[in-house]
This record gives sequence, C-alpha cells and structure tokens, in this order.
Amino acid sequence: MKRLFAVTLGILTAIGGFVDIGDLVTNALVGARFGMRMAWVVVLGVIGICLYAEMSGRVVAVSGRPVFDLIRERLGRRTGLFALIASFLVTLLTLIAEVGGVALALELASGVNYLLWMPLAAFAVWLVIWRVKFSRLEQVFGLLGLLLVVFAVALWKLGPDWDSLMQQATNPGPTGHETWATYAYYGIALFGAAMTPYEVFFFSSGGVEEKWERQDLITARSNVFVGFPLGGLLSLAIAGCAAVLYLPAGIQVETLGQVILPAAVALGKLGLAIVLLGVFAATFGAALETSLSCGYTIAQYFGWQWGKFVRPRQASRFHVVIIICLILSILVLMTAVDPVKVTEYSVVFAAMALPLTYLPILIIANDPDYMDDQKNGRVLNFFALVYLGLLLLASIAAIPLMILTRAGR
Amino acid sequence: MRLNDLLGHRVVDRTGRDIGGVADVRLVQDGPLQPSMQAAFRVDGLIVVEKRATRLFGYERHVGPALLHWLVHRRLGGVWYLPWEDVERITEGAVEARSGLEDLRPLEETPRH
Amino acid sequence: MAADGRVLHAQLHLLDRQLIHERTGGLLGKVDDVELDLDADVPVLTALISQHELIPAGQIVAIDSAIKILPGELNLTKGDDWAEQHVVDKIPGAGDATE
Amino acid sequence: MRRRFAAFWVTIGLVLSLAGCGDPDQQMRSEGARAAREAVSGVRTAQLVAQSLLDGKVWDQPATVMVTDAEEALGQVATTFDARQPESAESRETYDQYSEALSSAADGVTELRIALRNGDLDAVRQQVGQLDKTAEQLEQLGERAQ
Repeated sequence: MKRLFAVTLGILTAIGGFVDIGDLVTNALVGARFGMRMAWVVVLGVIGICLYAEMSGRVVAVSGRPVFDLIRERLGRRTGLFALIASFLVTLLTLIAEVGGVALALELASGVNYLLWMPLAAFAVWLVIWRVKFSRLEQVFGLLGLLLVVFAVALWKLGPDWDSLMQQATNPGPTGHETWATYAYYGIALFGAAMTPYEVFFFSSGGVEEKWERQDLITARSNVFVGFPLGGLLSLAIAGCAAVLYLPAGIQVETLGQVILPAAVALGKLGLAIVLLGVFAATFGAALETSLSCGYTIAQYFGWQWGKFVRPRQASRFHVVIIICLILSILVLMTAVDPVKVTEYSVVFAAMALPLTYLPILIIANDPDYMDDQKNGRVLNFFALVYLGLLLLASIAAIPLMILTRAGR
Repeated sequence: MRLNDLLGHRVVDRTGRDIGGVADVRLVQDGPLQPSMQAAFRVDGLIVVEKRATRLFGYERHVGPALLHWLVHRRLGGVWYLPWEDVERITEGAVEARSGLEDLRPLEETPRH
Repeated sequence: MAADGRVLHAQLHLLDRQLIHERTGGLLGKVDDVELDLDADVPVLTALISQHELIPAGQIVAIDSAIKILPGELNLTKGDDWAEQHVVDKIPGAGDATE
Repeated sequence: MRRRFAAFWVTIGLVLSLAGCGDPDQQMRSEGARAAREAVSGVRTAQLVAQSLLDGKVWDQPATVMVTDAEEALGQVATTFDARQPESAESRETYDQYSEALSSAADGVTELRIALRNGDLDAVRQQVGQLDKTAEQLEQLGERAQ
C-alpha cells in the first residue's frame, strides 16, 4: 500500500514536473503558428526523454552514480570539461528563463512589473533550496504543477473541431506564410524543450538524493513511463489551445500572457486563477530543478560533495555555485531582456547540447561492470541509437537554421 | 611514473617499427600483500591501439551496442595487448617492446577476470 | 591467489572516478592521476592522485562504481572548507538539516 | 569535408542575398505584409483580452498587463517598419499605406489600454468593435504579399 502510494505520488510529481517555461512557451508558440502539425515532435521528444531518463534512472539505482559523474568518467577530463561547459551554460540559460517565468506569472497576477518580482522570485528559490527537504520540494511543486491540467479542460471547453485537429496532426508540414525552414527550426526547438538536458541531470541526481536502490527501479520506471507521457499530453493540450484560439485569428505567441489566455477564455476567472497558480508552480519548480542542476553538474564533474541529503555546510561549494547562478540570473534579467525570448533561445541551445549529455548515458547503460544483469537490451539499444542519430542531426542543424530563419521569424 | 604521462606513449617493436600508442594499463590484483592486508595491483601489461586515440570509452572490451562498438574500433584500428614481460624499457615518450608486432595478441583474447 | 586476482584497467576503472570516504560516505574529489612504480621487481600501483594529494594504495578500501578510501591525514576537502568558512557558514541555517 | 562546408556557406550566402535584393517595390510590399501580419497578432490579442474582460472572464490586472504587452509589440512593429527607406515613387506609396495602417493599429490599442486603466468599460467596448475593423484591414494588407 505504501509502495503504491509512493509510485502514484511519483507519477503525479513527474507529470507536474515535466512542463516548464520552455514547454509552455514553445508549445503555445508552435500551436499558434502551425496548429497541431508539430504534435509528432512532442511525441518523438517524449519517447526520447523516456528512453534516456529510464537508462539514467537504472544506472543510478544499480550503481549509485548520477549522470555527470559518468560523463566525466567516460569522456575524460578534457572532453568532459567541454560537455560540462555546454550543459552548464544551457542549464543556466534555462534557469534564467524559469526565474523570468516565475516573475512574469506574478506580474500577470498582480499587475506589478516583473522586474520588481524577479529578485524576490530568485531569493525564494534559494530559500527553498536552503531550507526545504528534497522530497518535499519535489512533491509540492510537482503536485501544484498538475494544475496545468486546466489546459486540457480548457481545450475541451473551447469545443474545437477535433477532426480538423486530427487532420493537422496527421499532416505535418508548414502552412500559410510559414516555410519549411521555420518549421524545422521550431521542430528542433520543441524537441529541445521536451528533451532538455537538465531533466536527466535532475532525475538522476534526485535518484541519489532519495537513495534509490534496485528495488526502487519500479518507482523510477513508473515515473518515466507513465509520468512523462502524461506530461507530454499536457504539452499537447497547451499547443491545442493555441491552435484552436490563435491559429485562425493570426495571433503569434510572444508573451506568457498569451500562453495562459486560452484558459481564461474557456473557463473564466476560475480557469485564469488555476492556470496562473499552475504556471507559477511549474516555473518555480523548474527554477528549483535547474538551479540544483547547475550545482549538480559542476560538483559532480569535480567530485565535490553535493546534494540536499547533507547539511548545507557539508556541501558548501555546491551551495555557493547555486547562489552564484541565482545572482547571475538576476543580473541577466535586470538588463530587461525578454524572458520569453530567453526561453526560445534556451530550448534551441538545449537541442545543441543533447548528444554530449546522452551519449555517455548510453555507453554506461551498456557497461556490464556497472550494470551487471541490468544493462540495456538489444531493442532498447536500437531505439537509443536511432535517437542518438536524431539528436546529432538536431544539434548540427540548429545553428544553420537559426541563421537561415533569423531565429524563427 | 604517472599514468597520464604513460598514456599516449608510442610503442615500437623489436625491429623499431611503430605499432601504436599506449591506451591503458592492465592491472591484476595479485601483487605483494600491502599493510592493509590487501594484495597490491600488479601492472600486468599495456593495452596498445594502432591509431592515436587514448580514450576508448571502455570499448576495447566487448561491450556496448554493435554500431557504437564498430565506430569506436574503426577509429582505433587494431587493439593489442603487450604483456609486461615483453616490455624492454620505457623511455621519454616511447615504450620499446621485446617482441614483434606478429607476436602480439589482440586484447579480446586476454581473460577479463 | 596467483593468476586469478581481480583485473582492472587503470584508465577505464580508476582515472576520473569518484573518491568516497569509506566511513562517512562523503565525496572527496576525483582521481586525477595514478602513480605506478614501474621500476620495482613487481611493478605495482602505488598511489592515486587527487588535487595534488597522494593517496597511497594502502588507503584504498574498495574499487567499485566509486573508489572508497580512508583519507587519514590527507586533506581532500580544502575547497569545501574554504567555501564553508568564508561564505556558507555566514548564512543562517547552514548547519541545520532541511525540513 | 572542407569542400562540403564551403558549399554549405555558399548556399546560405545565396539564400541571404536572394532575400536581400530584388525589386525594391516588391520588397517593400513583402516587408509591409509581414509587418501587417505581425500587427494583426497584437491587435487580435488586445481585442481578445478586452472581450474576455467585458465577459467577466479575466480580472483587471492580467488584462492590463496583456494589453500593455500587445501595445508594446505593436509599437515595435510600427517603428521597425517606419525605419525602412522607400527607394521609388511606387514603393513610397506602398510605404505610406502600410505605415499608416500600422500606426493607426498601434493608436487603437493605446486607446484601449487607456480606457482599460481608467476602468472606462464603455470606451473599452467601443474600442473592441473598432479593433475588429482594424484587424480585418490589416489582414487584407497582410495577404498582399508572401
């Protein structure tokens, strides 16, 4: 019974935790521009993150080592350092976007400018990391993030022509004034948003924080195989709302307000209140995850003590890194750079850094010295390799497409 | 000697022919007993790869998806095992072998445990 | 014992691996290098090197997915100690467990 | 390998220069149409927000924030387009036509924001009707070129 509860809780947390500012913005943006014609990318991304998150969860449960330990070990000091810099910068960029997202959600709720909320948001993130237990932090924000289910209700309430949505979903390709280049560019962005590297850093380090062992594999797998796909459905609902409301009206999503507006249009003030709370929880939760991930990657590369399973003074460098990252994100946002734009770039850069993160996971998940009887099977390896190819393709194509489309214009 | 210095040393056989670079050192825990009552790790031999590549990702062994395995091995060329008895001496930047290339065994044939 | 001892590849199994305190489980850094005595009658591994500190082979307790050691007199957490003294300890609640 | 890279950059260069040159009037029309489509987005957003407010579906603060965002976006679209340089009489005509439509759209949303902040619901209602017409006009302009 207790086990069942833990599994359910894990799944719910995974659903709520799956969606972050990158998913919110990118899905709404893509829904408004292409309708459901890019739904297949979300499906592709969710399958990919499931494959690799399961591998990293299994590695943690069997060997007790989180992902970045392995990246350094298998890639060596030099290539590992390169991977560290790339992953760290992408995670930091994502953190900046998440803190901006929290501030924007607060601005929408209160009408007070987000620049005033932002230092407060960053401070609150730090305070929670400093004081609150890992499992509690995960549960509270994961469960609150579940409120984003309101997008699914809103989509249903908007009473769309389901046939035409299905029609769009089964006919991939650009429409109207869009070109194949912008279609491909946003495809990569959406893929990057679904497979963001910090998700596996956080997932695997979280496994160590919660002291996973072999018997916890069930929890890890159910989180991944049930929680993530349901989180992916939330993403599709967000895109669906934008497709129904914005695509015919010619509205392009450029602000967080436009992301949440469909919930208000469909469900009124109650819907608006729920979606605001959901967005706040999702971005705040993701801000916690990304700032922890900044600390995890650096500490795990250098072998420093890390984690919330020890008191802050025992993992002092880890906490210093987190504090510095939060200060950096305040400074960057202070320049009044648009957090939504930061988000759009962060998901594309995430797509570029993907192969470096996922290759070492695949290598270790096949290593009998680590995995004993739990190493990858042939079918899994086949799909993992297909994805590795896709990741490489996305990573190589990202910059040329960014130049060619002038970042998706 | 430090491992990082040894890795990447060129290996030349008895005729002076360059046969590859040092990629790893094989240790066997059957050396003299240490104060901690454990056997020391004895240097058993060197793993030599034909082409210059010091990172093997552990792929010099039979692990991993066949495709990755094949890719890595294509980059490495032949992977040989040079037992310590066959090492004549180690100089600045090079290891001189007592045997010839034709005497070397592929790494796959050495027992794993 | 003879020829059936455990087999390790120095670079693959030792280099860049995590060092752990055998008793406390604290994380003590990475193996940056390995010291080999190649001139002895029986050439052996003599020490691991981390952050310029030499960890004699006798202090290695177990080699697994991480390497457990007995640090003894070695100071492998200088950086952590510095950050603790100069930054973290000045913030209230640094020594408290989280709730 | 290097040759393949060179071919890649040459292609990019070609595409960029193709986009950059061509008939100045054609180019003006295509830039104008693009700006008009971007403006539609802002106008329709503001309209949707204001209508939701009238329907009691959003409260004041979020509505004001969203309309202000739309106003800023529109202002930017208008300024960017206005900075273009018409090089012929014909393109001057196109320029004036689009420029006027864009600034009147921006003005309309500004009016809406003012009414909204003052809590003048009648004025908001009036502006919503007005914005619908503006948006339709911009939609037509936006379809005149790719």
